[in-house]
This record gives sequence, C-alpha cells and structure tokens, in this order.
Amino acid sequence: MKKVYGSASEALDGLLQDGMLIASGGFGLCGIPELLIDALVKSGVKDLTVASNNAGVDGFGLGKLLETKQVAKMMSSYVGENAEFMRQYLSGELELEFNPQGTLAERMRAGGCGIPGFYTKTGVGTVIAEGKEHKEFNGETYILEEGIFADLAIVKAWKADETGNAIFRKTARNFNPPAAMCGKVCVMEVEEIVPKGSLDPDHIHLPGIYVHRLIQGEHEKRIEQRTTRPRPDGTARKAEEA
Amino acid sequence: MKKVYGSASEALDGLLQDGMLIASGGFGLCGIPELLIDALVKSGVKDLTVASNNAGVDGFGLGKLLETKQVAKMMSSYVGENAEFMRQYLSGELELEFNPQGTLAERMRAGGCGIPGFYTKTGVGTVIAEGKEHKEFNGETYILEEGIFADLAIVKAWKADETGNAIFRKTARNFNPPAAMCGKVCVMEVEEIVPKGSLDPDHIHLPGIYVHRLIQGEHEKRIEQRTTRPRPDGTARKAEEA
Amino acid sequence: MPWDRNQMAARAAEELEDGMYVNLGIGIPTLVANYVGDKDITLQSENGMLGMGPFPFEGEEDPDLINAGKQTITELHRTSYFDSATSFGMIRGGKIAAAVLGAMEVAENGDLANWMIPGKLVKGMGGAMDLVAGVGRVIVVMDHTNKHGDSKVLKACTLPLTGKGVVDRIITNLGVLDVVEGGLKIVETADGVSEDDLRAATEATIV
Amino acid sequence: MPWDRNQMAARAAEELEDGMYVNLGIGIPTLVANYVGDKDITLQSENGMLGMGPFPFEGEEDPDLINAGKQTITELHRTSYFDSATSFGMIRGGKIAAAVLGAMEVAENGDLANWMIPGKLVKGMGGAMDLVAGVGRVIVVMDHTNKHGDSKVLKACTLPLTGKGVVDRIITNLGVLDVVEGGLKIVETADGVSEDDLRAATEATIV
Repeated sequence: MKKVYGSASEALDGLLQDGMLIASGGFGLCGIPELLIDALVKSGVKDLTVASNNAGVDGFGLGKLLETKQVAKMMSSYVGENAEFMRQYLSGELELEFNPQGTLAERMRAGGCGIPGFYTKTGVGTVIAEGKEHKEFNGETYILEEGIFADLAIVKAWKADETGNAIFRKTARNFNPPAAMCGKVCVMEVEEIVPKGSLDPDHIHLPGIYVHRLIQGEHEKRIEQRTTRPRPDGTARKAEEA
Repeated sequence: MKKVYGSASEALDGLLQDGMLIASGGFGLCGIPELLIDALVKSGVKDLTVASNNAGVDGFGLGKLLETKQVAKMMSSYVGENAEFMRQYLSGELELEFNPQGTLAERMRAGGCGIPGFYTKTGVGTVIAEGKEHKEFNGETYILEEGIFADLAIVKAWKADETGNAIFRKTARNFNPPAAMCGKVCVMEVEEIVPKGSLDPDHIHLPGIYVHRLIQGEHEKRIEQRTTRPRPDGTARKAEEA
Repeated sequence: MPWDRNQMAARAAEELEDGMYVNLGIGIPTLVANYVGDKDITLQSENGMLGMGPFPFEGEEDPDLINAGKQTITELHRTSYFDSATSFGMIRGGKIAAAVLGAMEVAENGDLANWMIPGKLVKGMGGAMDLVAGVGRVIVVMDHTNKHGDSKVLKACTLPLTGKGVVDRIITNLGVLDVVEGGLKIVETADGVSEDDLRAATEATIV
Repeated sequence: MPWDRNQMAARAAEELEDGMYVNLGIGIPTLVANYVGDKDITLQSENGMLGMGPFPFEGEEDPDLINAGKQTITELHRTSYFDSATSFGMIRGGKIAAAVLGAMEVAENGDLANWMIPGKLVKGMGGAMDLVAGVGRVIVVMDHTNKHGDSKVLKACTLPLTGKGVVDRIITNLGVLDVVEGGLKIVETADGVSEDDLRAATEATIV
C-alpha cells in the first residue's frame, strides 16, 4: 500500500472538488504545507472553505490561494497579516468565520476523534456565542461547538516514514496534528521521508493511520518576524537557561 | 519551585481527603502508579472514588486498595481480573460505574482540557446511554458524556526531568497522560528523574505543567499474561517486520 | 463440514484488504493475524499501539509492551505508541477500517451482545462499545450455536447490547452472513454445509 | 509621575509567583519577562510551547521556532513542544496560572475588549478568548487612557467583548485596580499619582 507520491500535484490527484472543505496545518507561516498550497493553486479548484488558523500573508502560504480567488470562506482565528484577505472580506467577496484559536484546534481534533460537539467556556458572552446552544454544567455556562469534518487535510511535518508515521520540529507542530486528524483524506508533505524503522515508535507525533498520501520536497520556510538580540561578545552561543 | 519529593508518602502529604475522586493511570498492570497506590494504602484515606480503566488484580495494583476497603466506587471499563472486586461489588459494598474504555479516556482528557461535556456515538442504544442526554448531529444520535475533574491524579512515567516533563515507554503510556491532565493536583512516579535539558523538548509526552509532585522509585512492573512464542533456532533475535 | 477455529480465522482474514488498519478482538479474532499473508495490514492494540507484532521470544517479554488482552507482545518497524485518549480518538473517528470481534449473540438488525451476562459475568465492556460504534466495518467471528446447540444468530439479542445495529458481517463455523435490509443474507456456506443446514441452525430471519 | 511601559511591566511581574506557568500577550506584557528576576516562571507560547526563551542571536533564527506573535525565539532546558489542541487544552483546562494581556477597554464588571474595532480592524481574536476564559488569573496591562485622553477603564465596554467578567486585576500607567463586587478597588497608585488623579481618569465606578 504505497503512500508516497512523486509530487504535490500527483498526491492531490483525484481528491479535489469545487466547494470542498479543506483543513490546513500551520501557524502563521510556520509549519504550513507550502507545496500542497502551491499545487492547489495550480489545480484551479475553487469555492473552497479553508479551516486554517491564519490566512497566510500576501503572496505566500494561503495568501496565494486568496489572490486567485479560489477560497470562498475561511475558518480562522487571526487574519491580520494579509491585505488581500482584508480587501476581499470587506468587499464581501470572501466569507469569514472567526473561531477562537483553541476552539478551532479543538473542533479539528474533535472531528478527527468522532466527536460531533463539545462544550467550552471560550467565547461565552461574546459574538462568538451568538446562535450557539448554551448549557450549564455545575452552575457555569458553556457553549456548544461542533467538530470539523474536513473533506481533505493538508499538513506539513518534518520527517515521516513510508507508512506515514510523522514527527514535527519545535513549534512547527501547531495545528498540523489536529488538521490531519479531521480530514477524511490527509495529504502530508515532509522535508524528509525516512525508511520504516528509523523513527523511534515512542517519538511519533502523528501515527501513519492519519496520513493517506505523502510527499517529500524542498521548503522555503519563510520567517514572518525576524527578531534577534545582540550577541554579547560576538561568539556563537546557544540560549541556555540560568 | 521544587517538584521532587523523597517518597510516595511525602508526595501525597496534605493532598488526601476521605471521599475524594482520584484518577489513576495504567492499563491492566502496565504503567500503573505502584508506589503511589501503596502509599494510599498506608495513608488509610477512605471512601475513595477511583477513575481507572481497571481495578488491578488480587493483591497488586488497585487490588490492594480494594482489599483494605478504602474504595467506595470505581469508574472503570474492565474489572475482570479481580475476585475481591467482584465479591465486594456483588455484595453491594462497592459501587461500580462502567465506562466504555474510550469514553473513560476522553472524559479524563476533557476534564483536563476544560471541556465539561462532549457527544459520542459510543454506547448509544445500550445501558450506558440510559439517563444520558441524547442529541442528533447530521441525522445521527449521540449521547452526552461529562468531563472528569479529579481531586488528585496518580500516574506513572518512565522518565521525567525536575520540572515534571515526562516521557513514557511503549504501551505503558496508556491512561497516564489523560489521567494526569484531569487532576487538580497530579503526583507522578517515575523510574528515573533526569536533569533538566536531558530530554529532547520534541519528545516530551506530558509537559511538566501537568505534574505537581514527582518521585523516583523502584517498580516491580508485574506481567499479567506472559505470552511467548518458541525461539526458532535458539539464538536471540528481535521481532522484525518482513 | 463446519469450519474449525483456524478456518474461521482464515475466512475472516479474506475480509482484510491491503493498507487497512484493523483491530482484532480476543479469542478466534486473534488468530486472524496468522492468515493475512502478504497483505499490508496494520494491527491496532487499543491500549495505545499501531503495528502490533507477534508474541516475544521467551526471555524477551517486556512488561511495558502488552496488548489489549494484557499479553506480552512485540513491536514492528511500523509501530507507533500513543495514549488511550488518542487511541480511542482514532477508533471513534472511524480511522480503523475494520474490527474483527467475537460475540455471545448477534441479531438480524446488526445488534451485538458480547460483554455481559447479567447476574453471572460482570467484567466490563472494555473497548468493545467504542470499537463497534466507531470502526468502519464490524465483522463478528463466532460459533453459530452455543454449547447447548441454540442459535447465537438471533431475531433479537437477549443479553445487554454492546452496540445497536453495528454488525456488518457474521462469520461462523457454518458460513458467512451479511446484515441487510430485513434480515441476514447468506454470503457463503462452509464446505459441506448447505444453505438449508445454515437456515436450520439460525433463529434470525434469512432473506 | 505615571509609570512608563517598563515600570508597568515591572509592576505586572510582581504578580507572578515562583513555579507559575504564565502566558504573556503581545506589547507591554511581553516586557514582563524582563522583570521576573530569580523567580521560577515558565512562559507558555500558545502556538505550542512551554518554556519560551529570549530572541535568538543574529544568524540563529529558526523558522520552526516562533512565538504567538510570529517572532523568532529560542528554547530553554525546560522547554516542551506540543500541538495546538493540547496547548489550548491546558489553557482552557486552567493549567496556566495567569495571563498578562493588553486591552482596548476594560469594564468595572471585568469585561474585556481587546480584539476588534468594528468596521476598522478585523484581525481576529487569535487565542485571546481562550486565554481569558481559561487561565487562573487575568491581569490586564495598558495605558489608563487612549490617545484622545478618554478613559479605557469603563462602566461598560463599547467594543465587542473578548470575555465577560474575566479580568481580575488592571495595571495601568496610573496604578493598580482590582475587579471586586460593585466596581473597581484601588490597590495602589503610581508614584506621585494620587487616588483622586486616578479616580478622575477613570470612568468606571471605584468602590
């Protein structure tokens, strides 16, 4: 059962349909499925609903898919870094469903875990709660949020073996595991495909059962805010805890 | 802020109260907090409600706590290996709330994640669903299950650093992370406490934020069902995939 | 001649396709692993493992490595470990393609009873309720009749249910039945077992 | 004299106790990290990290290692990484002892508005709604008045809320206020700021 495909476009072949719901991993530009987004642009698939914490920036990440107007609706928590997004949203071309970040992550995980709804305190008393079921537990009010069941998940990991067992690196993990879980089909891009048996089974972050197709490729990994501190003495030194 | 204590009894000091709800990690006798269970027996705390997938066996694990009649109620999915349990249950001395295994695990995780209730298809149409709220999502019926918020969690990991960052080994992970999450206070026993910085931050299974007190000790790690296969040629060989 | 345990397991193994993630219950279902041959099947152990390997060689038992039946097992190159909430997340979420389970009773509407005999056996459902509610396809493997010769394939279950309308296919020592609209449909019979033999041994409606 | 940004951050740092896990918002709250001194504080970055370290040295930026403000950062010996569902699980579950956040408006009942100006600014709430709903203690750090000199400490918020009744303590350039039954209580004032000065600059009820 081969999961490894030759390119992002090949890996998406047969999976795309106008109007579909796609869940994407990534936070800001960190850990986003760059190659699969490019392949979506090339495919021309349209009227997409995309569940992703952010909407990329102008010209990179999901921003590319907005420029081509392939996205009809975003489900996100923060879209502040994207002028084209703002233009389309304010002109009514693009629908936007704001989700608190933790609610969005939990909705993805819930969908992946067969949980159609869960209660949370997040957003009670705000616009987020409008139209949602309210319920009391132990005298406190919670709102019902629904699981996200995506037609397709696109995610990015650091390394995976041929069976799709994947590991992530540092904060590039973020939304990738919950996004992968909630996809009926999940396509993953990685920096390196390694032989089966070379990842410690105790270190797998996302078991291969969640990954249906897999590609390896080169990633730009653009940095959104390059912040540094002066090097005290000019020599290389790692940040260490006191 | 010292999390490391000298013994299981010291680590439980000041945390115990009759009638409290304790969540315990472990599956069967695998990955159970042996030392903390022994310390609970010694403490004499009673009328406990214990949320644990199993109830140990006669004379080991939670079985010890049953023999001393310190447990008033178990929340479990499978209690088949414990004659003393069965005796107390059938005689009405012990209350038992059966939870499907996945529902129990998810209820613990939910409690730890501030989710007071979630919907699941598990148990619909069975005795498990009796008295629980039913709700339709997309034409299917689900039941409401509630998060478990334990007064105390007792768990066992393989290694942890002094800040409580913990890793587990193989299938001994099981209920330990969700149990740890749902405790107002969580006490963890490990086979080895390692210096801060010696565990790869990408390999941590349970971040130290969930662990309030920590002890190191010797574990018996009893095997419940020792099953083997004949060694074909008498030489040592690891099981390998074809 | 009716199938024996190994023949039933072999027949059940035919249900499994390349690439499937599968959960095998205790008893006859465990034997299914011996008959998957070259197919690329990944076995889940619901206590937190995908890629379950065979029993260890003597002296290599690891108390930290057991299956859902608490037996010592081994890992494979494809193995991954995870916690119980994640494990049942993948079960409940429909990621496991099929479960092969034993049963005390199955009914013609797909109801399954395999966890409790009131007043007699109170062990608990373990992960069975989650499995039958969540996995893609539920295949029951069991003897067609109990030791008194009574049919275990019933019009309606008499024991407390594990799941309602959850069974897709029943493999017994007498043959294979599918749960369809209105009752059960005979898919095949064991060698030397006629459809009439199978009907005679079955309480459920056969359509 | 009213406190400057660094003095406000230093005052906010006094709120943090040894052993706390803390989330710091963007802006002045970020500066709080500079004033925790010897206290054993672990900073959470809600994009999936506990134990956030300082900015990297030039040339050591890692695109896989950023904070919730998308800035490059570093790790520490105590660091752990996890996914976003787990990260907000610990937030929603009350495991984070305190969050220090900026605000556009705070009301005397603890209402907080810090994510949206209708028709003007539509960036999104990010993780702010989860934080204020979940963490043990919400400390707001902000200027007492806006650039037009109007109080940001109000009887009722006019902007869309981030959370209802969620703020515990307000630290502004003029002093420190607690949300109590019936309104706000003055805890202290900045050096040279009198209680009357503070009252005069505050629209909210001070009890």
